[in-house]
Amino acid sequence: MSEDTAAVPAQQVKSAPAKKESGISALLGSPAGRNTGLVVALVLLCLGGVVTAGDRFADVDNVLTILRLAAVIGVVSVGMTFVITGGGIDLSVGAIVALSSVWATTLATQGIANDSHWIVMVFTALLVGGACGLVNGALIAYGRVVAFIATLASLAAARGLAEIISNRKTQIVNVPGFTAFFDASVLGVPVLVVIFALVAAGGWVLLNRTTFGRRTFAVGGNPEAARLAGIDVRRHTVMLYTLLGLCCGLAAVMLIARTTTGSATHGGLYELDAIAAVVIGGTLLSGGRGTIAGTVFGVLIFTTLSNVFTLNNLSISAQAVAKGAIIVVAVLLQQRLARRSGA
Amino acid sequence: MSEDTAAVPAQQVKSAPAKKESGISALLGSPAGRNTGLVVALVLLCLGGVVTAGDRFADVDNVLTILRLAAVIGVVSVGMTFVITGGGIDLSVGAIVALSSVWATTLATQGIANDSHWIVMVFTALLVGGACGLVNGALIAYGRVVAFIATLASLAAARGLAEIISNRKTQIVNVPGFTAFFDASVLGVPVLVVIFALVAAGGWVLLNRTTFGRRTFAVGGNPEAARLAGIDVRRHTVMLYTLLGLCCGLAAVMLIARTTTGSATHGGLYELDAIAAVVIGGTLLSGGRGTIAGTVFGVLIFTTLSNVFTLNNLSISAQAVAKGAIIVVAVLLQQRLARRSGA
Amino acid sequence: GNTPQSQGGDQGGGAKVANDEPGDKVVIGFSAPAADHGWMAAITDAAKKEAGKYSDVELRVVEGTNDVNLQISQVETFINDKVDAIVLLPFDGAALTPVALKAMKAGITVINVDRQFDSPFAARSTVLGDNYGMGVSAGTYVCERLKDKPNAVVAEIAGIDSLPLTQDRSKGFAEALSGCGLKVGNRVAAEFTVESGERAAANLLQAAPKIDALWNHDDDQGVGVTAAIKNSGRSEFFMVGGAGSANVMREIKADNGPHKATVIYPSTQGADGIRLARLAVQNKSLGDLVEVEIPRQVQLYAPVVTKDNVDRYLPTAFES
Amino acid sequence: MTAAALLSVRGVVKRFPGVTALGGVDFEVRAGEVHCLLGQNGAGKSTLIKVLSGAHRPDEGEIRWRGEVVEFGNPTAAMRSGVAAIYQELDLVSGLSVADNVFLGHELSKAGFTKRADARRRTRALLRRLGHPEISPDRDVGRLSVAHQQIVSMARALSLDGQLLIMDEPSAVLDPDEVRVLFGIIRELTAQGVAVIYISHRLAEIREIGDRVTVLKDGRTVATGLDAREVKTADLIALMTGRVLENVYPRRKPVDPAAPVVLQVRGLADEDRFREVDFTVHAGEVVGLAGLVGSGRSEILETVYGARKAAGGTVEVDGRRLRRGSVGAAVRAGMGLCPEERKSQGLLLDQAVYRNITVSSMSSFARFGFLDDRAERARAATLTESLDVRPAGVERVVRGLSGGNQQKVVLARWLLRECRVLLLDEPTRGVDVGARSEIYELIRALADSGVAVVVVSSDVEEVLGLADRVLVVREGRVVHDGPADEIDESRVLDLVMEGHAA
Ligand SMILES: Nc1ncnc2c1ncn2[C@@H]1O[C@H](COP(=O)(O)OP(=O)(O)OP(=O)(O)O)[C@@H](O)[C@H]1O
Ligand SMILES: Nc1ncnc2c1ncn2[C@@H]1O[C@H](COP(=O)(O)OP(=O)(O)OP(=O)(O)O)[C@@H](O)[C@H]1O
Ligand SMILES: O[C@@H]1[C@H](O)[C@H](O)CO[C@H]1O
Ligand SMILES: [Mg+2]
Ligand SMILES: [Mg+2]
Repeated sequence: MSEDTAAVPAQQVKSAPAKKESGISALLGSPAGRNTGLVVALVLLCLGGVVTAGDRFADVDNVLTILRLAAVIGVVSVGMTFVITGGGIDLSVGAIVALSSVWATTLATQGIANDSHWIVMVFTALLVGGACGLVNGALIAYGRVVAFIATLASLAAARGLAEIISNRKTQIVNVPGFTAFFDASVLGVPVLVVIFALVAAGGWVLLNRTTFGRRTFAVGGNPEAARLAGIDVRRHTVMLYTLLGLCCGLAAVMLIARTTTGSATHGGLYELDAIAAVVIGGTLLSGGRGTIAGTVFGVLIFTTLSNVFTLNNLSISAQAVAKGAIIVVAVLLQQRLARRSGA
Repeated sequence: MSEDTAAVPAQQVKSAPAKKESGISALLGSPAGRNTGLVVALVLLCLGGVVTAGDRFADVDNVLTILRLAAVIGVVSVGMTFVITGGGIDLSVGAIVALSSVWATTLATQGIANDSHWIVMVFTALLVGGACGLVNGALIAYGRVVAFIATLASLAAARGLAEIISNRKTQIVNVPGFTAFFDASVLGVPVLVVIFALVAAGGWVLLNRTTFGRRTFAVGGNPEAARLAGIDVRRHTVMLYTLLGLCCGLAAVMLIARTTTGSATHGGLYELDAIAAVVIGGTLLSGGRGTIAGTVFGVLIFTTLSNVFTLNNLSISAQAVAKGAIIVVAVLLQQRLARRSGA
Repeated sequence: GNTPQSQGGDQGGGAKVANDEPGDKVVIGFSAPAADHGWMAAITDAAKKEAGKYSDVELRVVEGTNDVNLQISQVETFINDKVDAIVLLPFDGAALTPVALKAMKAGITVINVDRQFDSPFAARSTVLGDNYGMGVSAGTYVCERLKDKPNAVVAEIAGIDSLPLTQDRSKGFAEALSGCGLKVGNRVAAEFTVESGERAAANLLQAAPKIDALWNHDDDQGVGVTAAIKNSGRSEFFMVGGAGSANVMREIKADNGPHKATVIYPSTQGADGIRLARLAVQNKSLGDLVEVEIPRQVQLYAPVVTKDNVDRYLPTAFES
Repeated sequence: MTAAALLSVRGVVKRFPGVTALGGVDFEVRAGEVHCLLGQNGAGKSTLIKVLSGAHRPDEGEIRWRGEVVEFGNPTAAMRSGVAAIYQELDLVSGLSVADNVFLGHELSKAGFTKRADARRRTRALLRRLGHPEISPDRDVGRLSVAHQQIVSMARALSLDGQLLIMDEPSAVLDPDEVRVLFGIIRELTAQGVAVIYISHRLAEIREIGDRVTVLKDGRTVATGLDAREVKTADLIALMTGRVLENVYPRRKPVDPAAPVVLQVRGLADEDRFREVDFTVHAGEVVGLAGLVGSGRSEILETVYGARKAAGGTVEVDGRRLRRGSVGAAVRAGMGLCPEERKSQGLLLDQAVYRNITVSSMSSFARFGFLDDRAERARAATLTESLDVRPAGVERVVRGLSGGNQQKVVLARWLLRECRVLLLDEPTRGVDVGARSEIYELIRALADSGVAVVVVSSDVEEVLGLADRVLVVREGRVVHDGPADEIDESRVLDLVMEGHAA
């Protein structure tokens, strides 16, 4: 959609055939290279952090703080990468996170969890998230409701439902096993960060190494051609939204762990954050082209930015202005470098 | 983008041969008919209002209230229709409204306005809005930054700037002429509503009766074909965003009049509201297809919805759930009826 | 509390003498929700102003946010940074509790402002507005004025409805009203912003053709509410504000608008938090108290401001 | 260079990243002549056209227009000078009406307002001139058939009143009748002194309408100024391909009458385009569907394939009835379709060649859903090599391939899948002579291996040359079904046109 306008020249570039790669251009064309611009932007940002905040930035604890912050929205963004690559969009992710978090922390759920195992909460969140995704997917694929509108409707409905279930109260978690598990670290790396890493790695494999991923590209790139090639486009679309719903459920679990609460206000504006991370990462909003690595970089750029701002005591409004400028610079950088690499 | 997924079957429909139109289907195919579903949805909504709230709903004052509330977001949505039809998207509209409202109500501007004429405030708002749009357009068309990201950056920057200028205070308007003008009515119709009507009518003419409008469809529908036809796609893109910026400036003026204030918090989430109205109205998010009448219906559906909810004293959470459901129903209705009319 | 606008400078507690003497340097981290409405902006501004008065205070203010995850990471950053104190106005008190506990465990003095944590161990001290009390004050005032009208229509324009504090306010209001046999006939919610106030009020005025009293939770959104009332030409009712902005107080004083009263919800809580943080870190006591430690909790009072007492409150009111 | 040269091109070079599309092109066009451009798929014809019409900037070389060196920086500049082009990939805007498309970029307007009545009137006149008064100027272009879209493109080019009209494979989607009308117009124009550059892979057309011929090979001029009527076909083919081609159509083997029926279609009907369609295809048989554009052949194929919902009738493969309206079921039963519009229906344009080829057989490269990328590429490479897809390289993005090579990629998809039934809709549209005969060989070889093949083509000669049995479709009904060697071209044309002849 949007970028089509700008893409007139970009399309030309895009359509360039891959040349025989040599030396630097081969490097730039590699998976890591395709994201050169993003890597450079992230490195510059980190340099900025080191220069302005020195050790306070380059500290292990600080890096873990950034990663923990990135983890929740990161999991949502990985799921969003699939949906967008498959030619869709989902505005309801934040609301699904909220609803899942609320449902997984009702007194009833917590009671069952305490009587049996905390994993019940996890399953509840995944179930709720997955179900929401399924509804979205079905509305879009079989109901033929435009994705933007269908998920906008879900956004309203899911948040409303979350408020009704929680009675607009923050629900506090009292399931010791749950908190203990998610607060732990594996070899010094917090469990939340480990989960994010696993989701990102799993997402990468799924998108780039499986038939499911390949179909996702096909469905997003040219749904009619995909259909005529024998792909069940509608079923696949439903699967994509369900996958994203599951990611939202998982993100809800992570957010519950981080805040020890479930709340109808959780996940506010996650839709914008996730879409922004995905798009800045290089996934095409029009579908057919997506990169998990880019998304991870996108998430890291945004979270590192917040962190650097936090360390620097900038005026709050100035931060907003700076944020705008930095986003544009990052994209321009990515474009110039990606173009050079012939991507 | 998004709807491509859903469009798989729709495309089928699209490519099906148009049958010889006869009787009812000819009627349904007419400009008014193309929006039958929306009209039906709106009528049903109004019926709902009358049944549940009786005279309080069907009251002239109430209708004018709905229209007045629709006016501000309506003007933004008309502008947004152009940008989306032209294949773009703009997330910064709310922030531009805020910035324009703040700039037009600084002590300095108000001082000049009081010394000369209140129209100064109007020009200031239009200038600021237009300039923001120009920057967006230039970033997208010449900087080749994906529209979603470019305008997301503008969103952050413009709101930050608005906060800096206003020092995050609500700026109250003390320019008697200004308030008097915009508070007035023309033959019982509030000036704000008149402005909205003029903008909608002007927008319709511009989109459907001028070369600018034709080119907007072309640029959004097939930028490469537009380029081959000799259209300067980039310049046109810049004009589209500037036009939307001007609409935002005008909306800011209207909002200043409605609230008697300028504020950095004005226009919150207008981007979602405007895009939703445009898309529910039948404009394709992927560009190339747009309808001003549909947008107007979209805006009216959303504002009538809140009005009916409020008249019924519904809880906010229940409103949200109901809203989600009603949106889906409206879209399904529109689709079934539009499909029948062979659209 | 004081505001940036007030001339008073040093008010409250008579702490000026010993406590204001510069002591050991105190680094304070400050985090609050997004300043998406005037009151919240005033909170941060007041905190900054207050910190500026002390040469021994270094204040670090971070981006206001409504994302609890981001706010948690801001606090984590403060902990990594080993600040001396954190003044925290959490977006959601319960959600920020674990990280506040972590900060306390790390030996950092946490001062909780406005929205309360759900563990007493998560903060050294808490500065609270009285949301429930606000509703009670507003309701009581309405009862007083309408006690002869058993069928009076009372309307309410709430703030962001998903926030627990809004629930508390509405609860207090409803309970106070029931004391005199009244109830809320029409209730809508806005979002603390001028624009949302105008929108909510415009619809509300259509929903209720006749109103006797209207309570609006927040004076920022009140600017919009007033605009809508003016536009509708309605004047059959009186209005009670909330939070206590300077412009509403001026209106009360001039008696030229719908506002006849407002209920204060001090926007100086952040500033008070800064002071308490400094004192706690420097091991000083709260001036006018005999107690040598600063108290666990300071709950601010939610008085009703009317024409009769407005002069007392106007100097400390925030400009919305 | 003669003085009469309207356009002359010297040493034009155009490079794309990794490909030199034009490596030095020289030729000149005189006023009033029809200058034909010939060359294999990927030779650079379309690229040259885009350079001449200002859509691409050349990297090197000189273009003279009426003797003066010019640089057409953009399409508008070229149009202003009097160059009008019909591009190979129809560049129309669907969603806009026919009239809007005709005048896009040079709208009839007054103070910015479109003069819609004038545009409609003039469009109608242009369409009438092109022999298609039935196309309404108000129709959405996106809903027209490809053929009608081609007509609209021509109307658009004519509306520019150029001195040079460039046509990139205009006849590919037209039927013989329409080609005749087109030639009439070309003659009319040249009589007025307008020059035409005409591109086609059909040599017969070149002879009929062309004055002089320029042959491109690998982006270079290999011959120019040849007399279109004198030059020998064999020579042209040799110039283009660098080899000698004996027989375009492969020899038929008689179909074994005992061969099992693979595809059986009974009483197939849809809502309004066709009804009562019955036919059978035996193993090893090639059935050709002839008919006019719009007669319903594509719809029949798509319905057989399950891509459109049938209103009635049955489709059986190897005696098993297929679920209606399910492409998945058809593919699983061993059917494959090469759709008519390869760009919008056939290809994932922004993806690699190999992924386009393996998309319908992914499971054979997958284990527990995990793909063996290397095996995919290897298989795809073998196929593209045997089909001579150029430029080689299975990692290449399909969008950058020339039209003919894109067609081969779609074919390769179904070759890989080893179908029982192959449905081909205009399989050689836009494919050069050399490649076309390769594709014919392939189709024949597939049939010989027991596949049932159905071919739709607007080229009657092709249907007769390739098919064992010919079905003639008229207005949604099969009006003839018989062996190919018992019918000739004029009889087919008669059947096709019946009731149509104006
Ligand atoms: N936009 C582009 N980007 C990269 N390569 C291109 C582009 N356009 C064309 N090419 C390449 O240039 C060469 C010439 O292509 P062109 O389309 O001009 O061939 P053609 O002679 O028109 O072939 P056909 O008969 O199949 O239409 C091909 O190798 C093609 O891959
Ligand atoms: N009278 C007509 N003449 C031409 N085209 C028509 C007519 N009526 C409808 N069409 C359009 O032509 C399209 C092509 O029709 P169809 O595919 O059935 O014909 P075909 O015989 O396959 O011709 P083609 O060779 O163009 O594919 C249809 O999708 C339809 O929209
Ligand atoms: O954010 C809220 C509102 O601004 C209210 O007016 C005062 O209390 C704060 O917590
Ligand atoms: Mg070509
Ligand atoms: Mg066809």
